[in-house]
Amino acid sequence: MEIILLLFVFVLAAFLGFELISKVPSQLHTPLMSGSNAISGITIVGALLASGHQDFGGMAKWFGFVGLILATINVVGGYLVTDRMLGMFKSKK
Amino acid sequence: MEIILLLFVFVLAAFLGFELISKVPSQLHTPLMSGSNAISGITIVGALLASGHQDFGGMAKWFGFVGLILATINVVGGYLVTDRMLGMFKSKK
Amino acid sequence: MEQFINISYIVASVLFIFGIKMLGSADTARKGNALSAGGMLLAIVVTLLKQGIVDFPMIAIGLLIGAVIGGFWAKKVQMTGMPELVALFNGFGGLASVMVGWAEFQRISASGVAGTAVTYTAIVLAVLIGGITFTGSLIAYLKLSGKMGGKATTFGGQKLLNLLLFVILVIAGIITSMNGNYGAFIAVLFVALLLGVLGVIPIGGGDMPVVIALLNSLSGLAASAAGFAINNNVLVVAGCLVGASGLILSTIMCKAMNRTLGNVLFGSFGAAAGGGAGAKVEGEMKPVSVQDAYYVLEAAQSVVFVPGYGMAVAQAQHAVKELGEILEKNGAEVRHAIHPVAGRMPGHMNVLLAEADVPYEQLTEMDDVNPIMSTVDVAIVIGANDVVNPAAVEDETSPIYGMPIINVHEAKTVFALKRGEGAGFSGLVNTLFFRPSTRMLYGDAKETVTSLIAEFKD
Amino acid sequence: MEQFINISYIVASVLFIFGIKMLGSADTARKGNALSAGGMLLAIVVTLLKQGIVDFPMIAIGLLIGAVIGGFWAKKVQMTGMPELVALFNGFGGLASVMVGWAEFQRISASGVAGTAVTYTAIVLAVLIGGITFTGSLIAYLKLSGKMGGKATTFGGQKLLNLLLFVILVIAGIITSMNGNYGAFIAVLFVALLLGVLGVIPIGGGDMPVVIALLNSLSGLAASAAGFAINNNVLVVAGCLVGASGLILSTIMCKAMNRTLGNVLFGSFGAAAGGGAGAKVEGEMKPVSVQDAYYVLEAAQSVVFVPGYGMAVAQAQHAVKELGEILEKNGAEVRHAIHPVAGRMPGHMNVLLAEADVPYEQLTEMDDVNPIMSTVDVAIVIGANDVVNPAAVEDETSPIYGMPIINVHEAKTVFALKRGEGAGFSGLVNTLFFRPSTRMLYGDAKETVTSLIAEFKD
Amino acid sequence: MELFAPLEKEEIETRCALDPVSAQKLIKLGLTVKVESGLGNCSGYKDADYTSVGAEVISDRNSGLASADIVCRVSKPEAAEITQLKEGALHVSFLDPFNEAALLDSFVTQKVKAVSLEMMPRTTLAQKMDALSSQANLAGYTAVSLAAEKMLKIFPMMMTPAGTISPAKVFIVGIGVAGLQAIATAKRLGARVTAFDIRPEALEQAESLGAKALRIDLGGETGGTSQGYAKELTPEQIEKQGLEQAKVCAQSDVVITTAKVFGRKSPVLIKKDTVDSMQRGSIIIDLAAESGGNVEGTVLGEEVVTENGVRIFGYANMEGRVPQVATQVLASNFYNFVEHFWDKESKTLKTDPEDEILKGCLITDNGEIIHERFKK
Amino acid sequence: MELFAPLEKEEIETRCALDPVSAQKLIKLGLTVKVESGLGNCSGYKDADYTSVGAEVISDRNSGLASADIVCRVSKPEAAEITQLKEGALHVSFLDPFNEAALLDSFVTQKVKAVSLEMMPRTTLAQKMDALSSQANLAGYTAVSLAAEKMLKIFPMMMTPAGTISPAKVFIVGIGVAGLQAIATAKRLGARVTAFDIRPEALEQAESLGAKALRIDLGGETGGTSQGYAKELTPEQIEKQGLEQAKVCAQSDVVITTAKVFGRKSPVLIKKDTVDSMQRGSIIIDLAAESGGNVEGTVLGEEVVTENGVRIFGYANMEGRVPQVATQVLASNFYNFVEHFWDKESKTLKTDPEDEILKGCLITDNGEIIHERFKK
Ligand SMILES: NC(=O)c1ccc[n+]([C@@H]2O[C@H](COP(=O)([O-])OP(=O)(O)OC[C@H]3O[C@@H](n4cnc5c(N)ncnc54)[C@H](OP(=O)(O)O)[C@@H]3O)[C@@H](O)[C@H]2O)c1
Ligand SMILES: NC(=O)c1ccc[n+]([C@@H]2O[C@H](COP(=O)([O-])OP(=O)(O)OC[C@H]3O[C@@H](n4cnc5c(N)ncnc54)[C@H](OP(=O)(O)O)[C@@H]3O)[C@@H](O)[C@H]2O)c1
Ligand SMILES: NC(=O)c1ccc[n+]([C@@H]2O[C@H](COP(=O)([O-])OP(=O)(O)OC[C@H]3O[C@@H](n4cnc5c(N)ncnc54)[C@H](O)[C@@H]3O)[C@@H](O)[C@H]2O)c1
Ligand SMILES: NC(=O)c1ccc[n+]([C@@H]2O[C@H](COP(=O)([O-])OP(=O)(O)OC[C@H]3O[C@@H](n4cnc5c(N)ncnc54)[C@H](O)[C@@H]3O)[C@@H](O)[C@H]2O)c1
Repeated sequence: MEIILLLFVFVLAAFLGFELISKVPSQLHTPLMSGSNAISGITIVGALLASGHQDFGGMAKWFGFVGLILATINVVGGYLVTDRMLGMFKSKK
Repeated sequence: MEIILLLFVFVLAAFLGFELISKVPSQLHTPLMSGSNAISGITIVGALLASGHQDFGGMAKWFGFVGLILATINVVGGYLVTDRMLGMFKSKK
Repeated sequence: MEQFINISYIVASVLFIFGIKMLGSADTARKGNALSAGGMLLAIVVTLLKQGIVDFPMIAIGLLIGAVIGGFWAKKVQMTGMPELVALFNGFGGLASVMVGWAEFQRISASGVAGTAVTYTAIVLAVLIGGITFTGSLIAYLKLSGKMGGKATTFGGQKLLNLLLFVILVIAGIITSMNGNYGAFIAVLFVALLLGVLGVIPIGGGDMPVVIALLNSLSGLAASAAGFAINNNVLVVAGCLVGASGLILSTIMCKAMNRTLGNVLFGSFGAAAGGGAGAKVEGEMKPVSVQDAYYVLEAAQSVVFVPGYGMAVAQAQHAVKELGEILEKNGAEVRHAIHPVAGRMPGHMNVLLAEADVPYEQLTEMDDVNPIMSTVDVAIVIGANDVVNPAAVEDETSPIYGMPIINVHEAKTVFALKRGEGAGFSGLVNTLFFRPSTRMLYGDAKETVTSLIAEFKD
Repeated sequence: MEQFINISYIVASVLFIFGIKMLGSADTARKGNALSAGGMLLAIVVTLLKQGIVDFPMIAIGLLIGAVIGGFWAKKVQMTGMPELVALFNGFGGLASVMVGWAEFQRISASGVAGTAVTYTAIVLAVLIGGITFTGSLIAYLKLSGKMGGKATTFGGQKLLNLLLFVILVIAGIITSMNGNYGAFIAVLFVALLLGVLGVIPIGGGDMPVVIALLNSLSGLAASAAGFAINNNVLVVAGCLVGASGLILSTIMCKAMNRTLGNVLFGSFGAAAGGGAGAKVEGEMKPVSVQDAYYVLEAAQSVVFVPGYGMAVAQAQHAVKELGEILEKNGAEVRHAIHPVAGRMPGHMNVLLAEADVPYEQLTEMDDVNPIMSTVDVAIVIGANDVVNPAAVEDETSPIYGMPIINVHEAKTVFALKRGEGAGFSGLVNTLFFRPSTRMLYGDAKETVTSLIAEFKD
Repeated sequence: MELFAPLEKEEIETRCALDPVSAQKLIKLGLTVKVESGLGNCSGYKDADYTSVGAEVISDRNSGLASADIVCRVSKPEAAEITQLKEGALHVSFLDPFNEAALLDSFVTQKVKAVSLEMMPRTTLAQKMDALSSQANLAGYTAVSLAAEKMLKIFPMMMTPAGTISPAKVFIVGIGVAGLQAIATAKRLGARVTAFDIRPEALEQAESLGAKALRIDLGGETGGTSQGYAKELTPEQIEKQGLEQAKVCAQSDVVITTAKVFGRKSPVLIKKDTVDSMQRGSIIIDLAAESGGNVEGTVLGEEVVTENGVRIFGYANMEGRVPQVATQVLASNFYNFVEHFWDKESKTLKTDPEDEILKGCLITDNGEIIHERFKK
Repeated sequence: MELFAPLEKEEIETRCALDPVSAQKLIKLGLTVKVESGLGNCSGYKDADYTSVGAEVISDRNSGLASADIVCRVSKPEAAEITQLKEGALHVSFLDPFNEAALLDSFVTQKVKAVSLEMMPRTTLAQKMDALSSQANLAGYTAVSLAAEKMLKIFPMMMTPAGTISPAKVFIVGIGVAGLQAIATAKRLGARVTAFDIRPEALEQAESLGAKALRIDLGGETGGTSQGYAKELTPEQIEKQGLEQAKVCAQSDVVITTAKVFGRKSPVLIKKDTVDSMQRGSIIIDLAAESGGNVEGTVLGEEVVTENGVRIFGYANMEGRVPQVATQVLASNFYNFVEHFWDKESKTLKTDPEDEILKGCLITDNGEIIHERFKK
């Protein structure tokens, strides 16, 4: 049942994702890409669990650790870069 | 956990519902209202369970039965009326 | 099997999503309705496959009765009677949710094991919202079908009564949620039914479509609550979709009437309170957003443009002509009413409108347009001021008293496009802008008209 | 606590939803990004509250290292280097998903209790998609930063290799899903990494932005898959949102380049296959939808309108003028190039464009516009035919050979607006319409231009 | 009440005071309308057109003048004819009151109420009776159509197989009613139009018709009076203005001047050296010719060709070149005037001397000059 | 090579064959350009303008004619002058070849290559040299500007305080190049325009300029020849057409006719009774006057006022009313012609008689008539 509900959530999120983006001005293509790239760093939550949870040990923990570093780079770097882009975009206007 | 996922589903559905309707031409206001009224007859699924499920007995079953009749009227009548409206709308154009 | 049923529920929900989306546009609406009906059928059929469903005869009888009644009414009803029938159907949907909630409540009570607070809360919500929907829809039905006076009905002490009921509701709701007390539950149901009646009675018949849309949204929410009560995802999703989209729809419908939702629902209370005092107040200049103006224009059947010097300053003539074309395509009758002294030279407006290629047939003289002005849905005043100043016909002390004007103040709605509080050539205050039927669209006329056009083009 | 965490996840997801929506419009983009960052922070913080999270030092170190590296790069990078940095970040995100999947796989293996097929499948998907994302993004990064040749690279047998890898992948994937075989798992990982390289190498540098958008969508899906693997709803939702919106975004970006996604991804294969044969083929008239034309125009820096008799017939001049204004506002340089014999009388176009109030400054003579034609992004031919017929300069046997024309065929993209296959006054076939850079917008010119305007106004 | 419209006597006058449509409307109001035979000859109407709507066509001018309660005419009367009027009668026409003191005295002597069309207040309410506006409007139009007909070139731009014909450059000086209509007409024909006026709001008005406004900083005080007429400029201001204008003139194919200053001789805005700097074949239309001209070298009623081939047209009565419409709108002004003061019950004119409009335009009454500006 | 443009001798001719701009372009091409003194007088150019671009201004017409390899002029030459031309020289002008057989013979005798501008093929390629088009275009414009100037009313609609002035109704018969430009100009000025032609595609073209097309079902075969000229109609067709047109005429303020049938006398489209049914003061401009006129009662070169007050203008050389642009585009046609056949290397004209354009317009060569239609 839980997996079904997750699937439900997945389907609804997919529709929502499609509906959210309709017409993006071309100057925003790159920032939007970059901004949603940062969101895709949500896998950091998984990495947190894997690296810090008691259930995980040995190799698994280290995989999680590597994952955590990578995901953090993605998240932190991603948001900052996007913000910089958008900042320039604004001042250009 | 299950209730949380249901809540999640609820929230996503709410967003989706908001996003789906943006600008409806005024001639379609009534059909749209009527059409989504028919969908709200989905409670028929609940009524089906209540009136036909072994868990339900006594009074509950009868409540379910009444609910079933009402919901069926809503669903069947709702879809048909909407279709009739839309039919006229088209031929008028 | 359970997996299969649930996946089918997902499919059904997807069909509902497409259905609603497609219902929103004229080309696809009918197909959208069919899709959503398909989703419903799917949901019903797979539910029957559920483990534990045993009493098929009962189900068959219920379905049959419902289908016959619903089908018969749907076929029989006249075009004009459709809205009230929808109200009735909607009421039944609400009552069905009440019944589902009640049945679940009964089941739990009968099982002897107390339910969780969450389940009880969900049941309370289902019964509450469903109950309001039921009686509210019934009243709407009665008002629309003329079986009950269409006028807004108010009575003294109504506010107090509402407050009282609200208190009872909260207390009974909390008690039910805590321990499933039957008495409290019945109290909730009772109050809900009463609230539905009291909520809709004060609303006038003209506003019923909005009320039905709102009640429809509520019946969706009731179904969603029932879904929480019996832990059924398709109920939650479909109900919530209807709830959200119905809310948006009622907002849109309000805008098309140049009203707010709050104004529709509680307007008559205000009226009752402020009534009696008939003194002519100055009022204020009420701005309106381009989007709200769009909703009004979109629903208008006849539109009159009244251009003035401001249109020339803004060089808005091409945009005006285009907006006129769009309105015509949208089914409205469009006129351009030219006042003889509009602009700064004789024939100023003619030059501009000819440049924009507005057909001579659409140019209407003041004397021809004034008699029909009260039948006009929207008059759009584009940078005109003196030539639509009602002081010329109403205020004997005005320096322009006696000059014939274009009587836009008689139109149902007036949109006045100006940049700010600027006066016209003669420097007079124009009371038109302060009237209740007038809304200001501030900004350069060309930009305003262009954004209106943008609104029309999605 | 678990409840609280999960509700926070819902809140975080809502923030992501708002964030993505707001990123799509210029006014709100920056705030949207901040919102979504807030959501991310929330998700991270509440995760730390989870029962069972014990190794805080490890987490702290990981977060610190990541934050320092990410922050440093983000601050340091030049404006021009941003796209490649995004590619790199995206690759890391993909690899992180691989790691999460791998860790979960390890955990299950170590726990001794075999996982369910669903979990294994989710892990396989996370590793597969994450792996492709990682190496694919890396290649994109290398290409963009010039550390690797930007050109599309193909080699013989590539197709065969891809096929082989695909077969291995399916087999290994199925084995892993069935029983969690470690070897098969590693095979999946390995193939995924290889596929990422092979998939991106054949794509030219100019198409990289689209590829990154697509890889970004994939990394979202990888996160979503990881969410299924570890049963975490925020991963599922956020990942899926990114997956879906990224897909739409890459489609939009393709349209802005007048390409399809398939053409971008697999174009070079076709080129490799069909290469060599340099024969000049006649081609065909390729229609384009108004929407796709919009995406190209929206991104254009310089636009030339070439009106002809068809514009006059359609009376499209007002619409053309308006489209010109919109394009100018959008940042493009707009010209109207008038051929001396366009229309049916001397000065035909002048009358119409003057009526529509196109400023004289924008009217360009043929001799002035031809030299810059090759720098023009889009030439919009509005019901002109003979005056843009390249036969006049290329085909000595043509009856109009020797007549100077407006050389629109040199522009990067040509949109030709016509009702159908009709010839011009001279009745000649026009090869312009068959050229690869030309797209036909069929229909009455006024209607076509009006719909283009509508596209611009959302 | 009896209203009489006599034949216009001035040779150049092609307009007349009444067209059949307005005559009919006056009759509906309750007036008796008499017109002198041949009234509409120059503006396209025959006597029969008047009789068919119920007006009386009479040949005896004197009896008409003597019996009328209201006399409407275009140009000012001869002094001799005033003496023929009934005491207490109303006489409406252009009067040129600043220059015709003697005429005013005749009205006083005869105890006739004299209304000067020139003095109609320029308020929104009075606009329907404002003959200066209605005529200036047509003058602006005819100025352009005359220029188009006389020019060696054409107005619109044409990109043709035989080369590009560039649009005519037109310069309008003075953006009153006539100037605005000239702008509009020249723009319609496709010219590039530049316009100048000393009143800043007039520049905005020119722009509202698509012209380019020439903005010259004249320094000091400029602008219109409360009545909407232009103030007179200082010599320095005129100097500076001339300089800037000369630049524009030199490039223009057509220059149209419309600047009158009310009650005075019109200012000379275009000096001889400016005219000499203009191109061969270019055209100047001086709409202020009747009040002295805005251009040095203008000769009233004539076309002057300068040495370097510039042609200056100082034609009088430009609106009279389209006499049919000029008469139509003028007659409409007369009708609106009568209608405004008409008392339905008594079927007479209610001429309250406190009325804002009458205060502006009624010069004599009851045997004295009652208008503030002409009181002695 | 030497090119000579002699003075136009016909009194009415205000245009000339060369303006300074085209003269300069010809010189750049490598020709020696001579013009007769006073050439540009009527079209706004002085001799000095020509010399300043490098052309030679000569007073001796005879020597100019005798030494020129190319002679360009507007109107057809006198027979006497042809004998002065060099053998093998090229003579380009309007020739009226259908009516001037004697002239053609003179060219044959003198062994001069005569190009008739009238016979320029109406193909897309030849359009830049098509003088009929470039001139008809201006004739259409001047027809409207003449009408505007002569009319008692105005063209545009004006809703004014003094009543609404309705827009002029204009009817254009014959929608060739001149008709189209007349439509465009009248529309610009704000008139309501109706237009008629026997060729259906011309009706679409009229609509493309915003006119209302009068669609009359004439029955039988109508339409244009392959060259774009109109076919002659049967008497019945003309009858029917007249009937429908009469209805429109009766309501029109201005009627402009442009229907010529190539090489023949123009058809009479507006009969006397139609003219009589028109309103007093309305105006007819007959652009076909030179070839006989489309209107019964047209007198070439004159204004005729009918009994009921309709004014028919049969002026010749209408394009000559805007001589400066007319000369500009005509000279450009000459230049384009020379440039098209110019051989840069040899600096001579390459006149391949198989060329499609020459086949159309070259009448005589090598001492014989080579044009199909004029061969004996
Ligand atoms: N027709 C004639 O021959 C003639 C000649 C001279 C005078 N007049 C007089 O002019 C007046 C004409 O009346 P009317 O109603 O046409 O004009 P008006 O009374 O002068 O009013 C014009 C209005 O347009 C607004 N406006 C100005 N620029 C604008 C822009 N860019 N966008 C939007 N609104 C703009 C101004 O308000 P904001 O400043 O708030 O925007 C103003 O209220 C009459 O009083 C008439 O007597 C007429
Ligand atoms: N300028 C002059 O003085 C003059 C005079 C006479 C002749 N000509 C000749 O006319 C030609 C002018 O060239 P041009 O390029 O302007 O025009 P063109 O070559 O005649 O082509 C016009 C094109 O417009 C299209 N069209 C017609 N109606 C349309 C509508 N409502 N919407 C969209 N498209 C429409 C037609 O194709 P579909 O039918 O497929 O829509 C046709 O291909 C030259 O050959 C020139 O020689 C010129
Ligand atoms: N209230 C009304 O309804 C109404 C009616 C008619 C006119 N008006 C207004 O009255 C004003 C005058 O109109 P008019 O046409 O009778 O004016 P006018 O004939 O007196 O003068 C013509 C124009 O010449 C300008 N001028 C004067 N001296 C000048 C100089 N030295 N250089 C340049 N320009 C100079 C004036 O400013 C005026 O605009 C206008 O603003 C008009 O809008 C108002
Ligand atoms: N190929 C080119 O580039 C080119 C150049 C110039 C003209 N043309 C075409 O040549 C055609 C003729 O042009 P033109 O102006 O020289 O024509 P024209 O002067 O010979 O005739 C004028 C018009 O009168 C019409 N007409 C003739 N008899 C009529 C009748 N009885 N009733 C009504 N109308 C009648 C003709 O159809 C024509 O449209 C046009 O279609 C024009 O577009 C083509």
